[in-house]
Amino acid sequence: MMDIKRVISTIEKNYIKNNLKKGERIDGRGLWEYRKFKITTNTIASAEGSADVSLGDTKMITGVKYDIGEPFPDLPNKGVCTVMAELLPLASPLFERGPPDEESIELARVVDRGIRHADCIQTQKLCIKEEKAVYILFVDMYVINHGGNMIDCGGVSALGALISSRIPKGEWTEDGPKWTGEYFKGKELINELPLPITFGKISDIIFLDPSLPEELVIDGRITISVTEKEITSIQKSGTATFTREEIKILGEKAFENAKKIRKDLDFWQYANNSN
Amino acid sequence: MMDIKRVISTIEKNYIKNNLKKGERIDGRGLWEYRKFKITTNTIASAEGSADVSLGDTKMITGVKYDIGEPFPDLPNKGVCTVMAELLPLASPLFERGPPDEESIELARVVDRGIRHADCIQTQKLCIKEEKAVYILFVDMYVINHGGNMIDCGGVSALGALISSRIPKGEWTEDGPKWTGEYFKGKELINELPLPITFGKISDIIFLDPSLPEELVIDGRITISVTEKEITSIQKSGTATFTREEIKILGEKAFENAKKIRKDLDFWQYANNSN
Amino acid sequence: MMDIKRVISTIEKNYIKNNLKKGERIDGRGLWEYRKFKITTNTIASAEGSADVSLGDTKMITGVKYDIGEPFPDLPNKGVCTVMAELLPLASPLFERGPPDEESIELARVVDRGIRHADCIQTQKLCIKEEKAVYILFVDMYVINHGGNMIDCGGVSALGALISSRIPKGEWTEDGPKWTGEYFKGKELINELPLPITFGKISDIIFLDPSLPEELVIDGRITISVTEKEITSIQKSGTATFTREEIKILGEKAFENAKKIRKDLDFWQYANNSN
Amino acid sequence: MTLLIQDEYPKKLLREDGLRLDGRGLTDLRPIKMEVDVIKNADGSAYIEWGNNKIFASVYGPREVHPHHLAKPDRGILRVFYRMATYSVFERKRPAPGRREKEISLVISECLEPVLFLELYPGTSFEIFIEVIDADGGTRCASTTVAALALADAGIPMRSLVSSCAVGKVDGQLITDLSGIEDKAGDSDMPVAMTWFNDEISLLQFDGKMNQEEMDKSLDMAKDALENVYQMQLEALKKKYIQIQEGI
Amino acid sequence: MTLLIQDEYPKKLLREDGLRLDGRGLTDLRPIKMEVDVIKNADGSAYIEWGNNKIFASVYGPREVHPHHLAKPDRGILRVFYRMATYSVFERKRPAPGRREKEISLVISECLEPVLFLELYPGTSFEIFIEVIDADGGTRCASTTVAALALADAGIPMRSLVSSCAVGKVDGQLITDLSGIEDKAGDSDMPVAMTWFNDEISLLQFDGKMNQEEMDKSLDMAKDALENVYQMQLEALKKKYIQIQEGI
Amino acid sequence: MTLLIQDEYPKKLLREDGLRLDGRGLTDLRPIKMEVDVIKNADGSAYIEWGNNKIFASVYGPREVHPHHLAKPDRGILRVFYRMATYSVFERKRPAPGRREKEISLVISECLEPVLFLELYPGTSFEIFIEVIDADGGTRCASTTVAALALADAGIPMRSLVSSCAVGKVDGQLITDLSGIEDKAGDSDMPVAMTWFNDEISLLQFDGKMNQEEMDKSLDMAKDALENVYQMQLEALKKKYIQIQEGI
Repeated sequence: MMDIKRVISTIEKNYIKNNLKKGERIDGRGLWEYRKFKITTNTIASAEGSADVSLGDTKMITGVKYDIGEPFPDLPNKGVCTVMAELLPLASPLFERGPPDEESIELARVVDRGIRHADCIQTQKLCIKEEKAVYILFVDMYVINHGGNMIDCGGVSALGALISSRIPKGEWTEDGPKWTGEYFKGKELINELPLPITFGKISDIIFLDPSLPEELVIDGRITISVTEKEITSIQKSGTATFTREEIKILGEKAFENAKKIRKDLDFWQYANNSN
Repeated sequence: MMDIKRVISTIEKNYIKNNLKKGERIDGRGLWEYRKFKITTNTIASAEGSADVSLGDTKMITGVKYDIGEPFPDLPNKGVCTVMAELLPLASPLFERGPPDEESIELARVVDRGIRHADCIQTQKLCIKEEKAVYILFVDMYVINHGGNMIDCGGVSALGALISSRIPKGEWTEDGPKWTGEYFKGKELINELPLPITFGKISDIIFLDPSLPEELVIDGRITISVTEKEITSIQKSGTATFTREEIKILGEKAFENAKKIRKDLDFWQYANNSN
Repeated sequence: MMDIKRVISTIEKNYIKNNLKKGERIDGRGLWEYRKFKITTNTIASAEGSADVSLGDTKMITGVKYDIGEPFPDLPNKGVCTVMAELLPLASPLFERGPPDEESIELARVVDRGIRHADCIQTQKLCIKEEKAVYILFVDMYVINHGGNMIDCGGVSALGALISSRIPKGEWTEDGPKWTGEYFKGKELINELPLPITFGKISDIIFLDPSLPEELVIDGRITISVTEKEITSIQKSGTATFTREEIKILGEKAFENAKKIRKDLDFWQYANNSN
Repeated sequence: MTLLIQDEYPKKLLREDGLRLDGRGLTDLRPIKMEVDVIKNADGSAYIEWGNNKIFASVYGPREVHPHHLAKPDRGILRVFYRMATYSVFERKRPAPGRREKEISLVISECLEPVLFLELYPGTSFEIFIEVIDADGGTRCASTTVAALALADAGIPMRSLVSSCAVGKVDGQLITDLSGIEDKAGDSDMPVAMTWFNDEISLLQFDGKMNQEEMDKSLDMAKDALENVYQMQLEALKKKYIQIQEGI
Repeated sequence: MTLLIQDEYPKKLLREDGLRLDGRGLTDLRPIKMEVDVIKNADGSAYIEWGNNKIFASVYGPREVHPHHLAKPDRGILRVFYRMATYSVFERKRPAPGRREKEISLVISECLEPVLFLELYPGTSFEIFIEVIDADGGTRCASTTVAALALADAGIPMRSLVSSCAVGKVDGQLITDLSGIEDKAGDSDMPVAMTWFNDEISLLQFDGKMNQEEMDKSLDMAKDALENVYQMQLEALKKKYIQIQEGI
Repeated sequence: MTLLIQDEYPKKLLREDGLRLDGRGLTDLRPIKMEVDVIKNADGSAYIEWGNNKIFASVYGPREVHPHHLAKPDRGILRVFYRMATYSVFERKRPAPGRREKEISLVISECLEPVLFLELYPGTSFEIFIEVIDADGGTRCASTTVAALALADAGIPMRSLVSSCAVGKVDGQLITDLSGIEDKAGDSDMPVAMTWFNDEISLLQFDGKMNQEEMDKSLDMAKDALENVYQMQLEALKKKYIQIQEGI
């Protein structure tokens, strides 16, 4: 969130800032208005599950792959799910080549934490043999176009890819894990649908779902991941500070918006029913 | 092939270019004339096989080492041969320290592909126990002086090092692989002798075996690796383009030159017959 | 020892140099005078052993951790001890972030070699099961403030951390190594107490225990590690050269000072006697 | 540990009826779909589906060279970054770019450079980013093809388009446009690209075994396939300009 | 191979008498000791012991930015490097900084920046180096707290101090200042920091599960704890200035 | 997995007749061959065979420093890059330079620098590249010796040559010029180098166990060996100039 601020002109920035401070957004949205999601699943033949998700101009393609490995010693009967993000230089002149930078690490981590702490995935189902063999699920997010609020888009794309996935079922034999011929379906693995909801802040104005130009001028943002009833993670970033009252209100707004998105997208329709 | 073009002066470059375009080479060779190879094998006591090869001013020392490892799952009874090249900064002011650059990767890959696709090595002999233990042969090429056309020099040095090698023979026991007390000899492992033959192109002039000054001015080059009867790999590099007719003619030239080199060098004389 | 020379002003450097050449040191010490050590052990709860050691303004905190691994094939019944050093950028404006530089590698290596070649550690006691499982001890030194002569400070801190350590005792079972419920104590593992003694040289003046300002102006230094009766390692660094006579005298000086330090610090008092 | 299901290849790649496993004749191309202007932030972009391959390409430039020392005082530079998504292949690829990706990047760059007028852009760079999100054989050819489209979409002056396709040999027969299985289990693979302004070959690689006669025939088959690919590229560009004219 | 002894966690984190395993009440802080001016070479430094956590922080700056291209013409930059010693945790940490360390560095940096007047230092940088030499839960809060002290010790103008502490939930109960065991085996962890010049929250992270009501209550508990931490920071600074005045 | 044949060392390194395993007396050097001007592209170069060690060295400079920030305004810099070929040792070495290679590079650099007049070459660098293609104990001494020759071959002004040789202890006896086996299985190893312009020691490392008396004796033995090495270096240089004069 630092160097990229240079990309749009100072005049443009001031225009966006001044309007925001008056409560007006350059794309005409109200402060508490969310952009539309578009989602298609199972677009990648090589992946076990996948989702192609757009939120306004932001476009992300997420795939699920798996491997079999040893469990962590302290969780001998639980599989593992890891989330990775790549901000492809394809997607924006702001993204540079090279190893993952702070922004992509943050994207992956916030989505990961939302999922992990919501008990989103029934990791005990991802065990083939206690202490010996568990599944490692890789949820890898690739940003194809950056139009702002990658985190919320990432959260939806991760869920879409997981729900649409289909993973070979293994059983333990003397020679190690073997395929039973059947598959797990994503919907059998998913407990809860945690959704990250992100707010931007500039001076004392707070607003929902920042677009890219807005992200370039804000002081900071806060993401609150929620399931139907509980907050499962919070991440504040940038140099904005918040009052306790603001945090409380944003919690309520997060529940409200997540409920609406959950209803609009109707995630379970993307379950992969093929055998 | 980019930055190194700066090393010789513009005047010198233009001189080489203009002469080439007239069909004249600065070292007096004809367009289709190859430099002489010199080869000595088994010069490195620590290596299982080795060859010290010169082609004009280009000098390369290649060694063969081995390790025992697990086979690839899809080739459970086949050993592996990998080729690596280092363009030592010792060898030229054009070479820089650091991880392998594009040119050394290309050198290794072209030599490797020529070998791999010619079934040069009988990889099934390099299996100690199916699915458990196979040989990994390392063919490592070090450029000691760079005088142009490293690829062809590398191809000859890899063959020389392999043919002169002597590898401890292993058998499978309950405790893993053990030495039988005997050795494989390189000649028992080699099927075919693929040789890379490289051509340079500048404007519409094509010529054989470019020297270093020529490499610094050409538009591109093409390497055609051939066994006695078959083409086993082609690699075009640089921005030169070729007509289909040119490619066909160069194929014939490659067979013709490889035949001559094979006869001149008489590779099998380098077989290591010591026990 | 190169770029850091720029940090103090030329005037200051010349002052230190000229005084040294007259046999006078800026901190008032005589040429053969050593600074005081301060040592506290077992300060780190998470470490198996630890020592917080100061030598003048130099402060280092060293911890011992362990892991279980396979032994080296040529030493099937011996554990391994590795020494690492980090010159934290916290500790001096001269230290930079990033992978270990020459100076930290040298610090670790010289301390390591002093220990290794003195048979300081009874590595055969660090074997759980021949060929299968041995201890790997990690002695990790962190420089908290750099006041010169890190090597001697490191030598003392490594011994302090090792002597104060307490390592779970393992036994071999069918399922691999298991804890017996008991501990090794550092003092049972230590044979000898090798101490590195470092001298600086500028022009033809040699002196003991260089401080940081002195290190910034000297031509080179030499470290001689000694046990009670034997020299166990020597490391000359920098561009100073020494006569054979000087080396002989410095050997004697090293024995003399190490004896004094050994007596002053009385290392065995730091043995960890808790169960 | 290994994956539960192995990535196995059939013994035979031609069916009894002489057709290929996916029903194609020996010289048939797989279904190909191309579209330009698909990534809003890019100066030019394109997307291709070629059989099961799915690939995005975007172009940025001419712009300042970063890092500076790569800039050339007398001409612009072209840099291509070909990458594969971790999930684009059977066994998850490691995220960091491997040697193969760097090598293919270089090959594509050298193949496209002849059609650009880099001498008109001293001190600047053009970057082409290619992301393979689903891979099934022939990604370097499909990538070259879609990258050329993205360059055209960016409005960068070009001597001509570049088209690319592989030919090869399976079960002793020469075929056009190898699928993933044919590439891995077959005998030979030869990616070819042509620069149409001079009708010459600007990408040529080969691995396998062919005699001189087979090589000659392969080059002829490649020429035929490339002409088809070229027409599809022109169509994709035309569609965009029609849309612009129609004000959609 | 694994270590001989496993790092195991108890099933229950609250005792029958309602107190925590280490005897603390639900809202009690662990023992905390702070000291400033502990690293002679640094422009400012501080040391904290917070329960079993032991952490050094040192500050260098304003100084030239290295590498240069990170410098900003219109303001100074703040960079925080949070690191853990290999021996600071149960299982030896690898020496190279991991993603977690980079992430915490960023979080601390963003949390401290609001109190600095970076606009007064164009083209320069402040670096804060934090070294955790012993860790037992809550290192990011303790690090933020000690880093703020080191900044003050360096005499760098600040709008206010920053204080930090975690709140969380174990066995269904909200608690203050989680220990290592409570952090790993508990349900929720929420580090909070406040910038006292505006009484606002400048660090807020949360992982676990809380409903809205618990969240509100947690924020109130955090406020109480932070006020205590703040007083201790002021004490540590006072002690140094008394020592200076007394000429010690 | 391990190699089939283990790299094993004998129990005793001295034979019943008091000679060493390779038949040498205690203070004998191994056979040594040196040659200068062996790498055409280099400004200066040399090759040494010392027992089974085979080592090339080449020198480039004075030339522009790359990267620039290493340049010193008041003097030239010397950089040495000592590397071992993967196949130069019993068990294949990894291709990337390891810590040991960096450490030896530094040691050789510090040992050669005293004979150069770097103050005459402000802002430039000299690079010495050393490649060990076959190793059998004592590579750092042989490398120092051959690097000094390459510097002389490059015509770079020097205060004197530098010669290097190891002494050590096996089976309780002091010996000169340890072979690979003697180095690995012996008790002590001490590489020494001398700068002849001042007759002083410019490289000195020691690992093992020696009492003060043994150390003194070792230094005397080193001096004798170094004088022999020095004569051979002079011979190698002389041979080249004779060839030049004879117009060969």
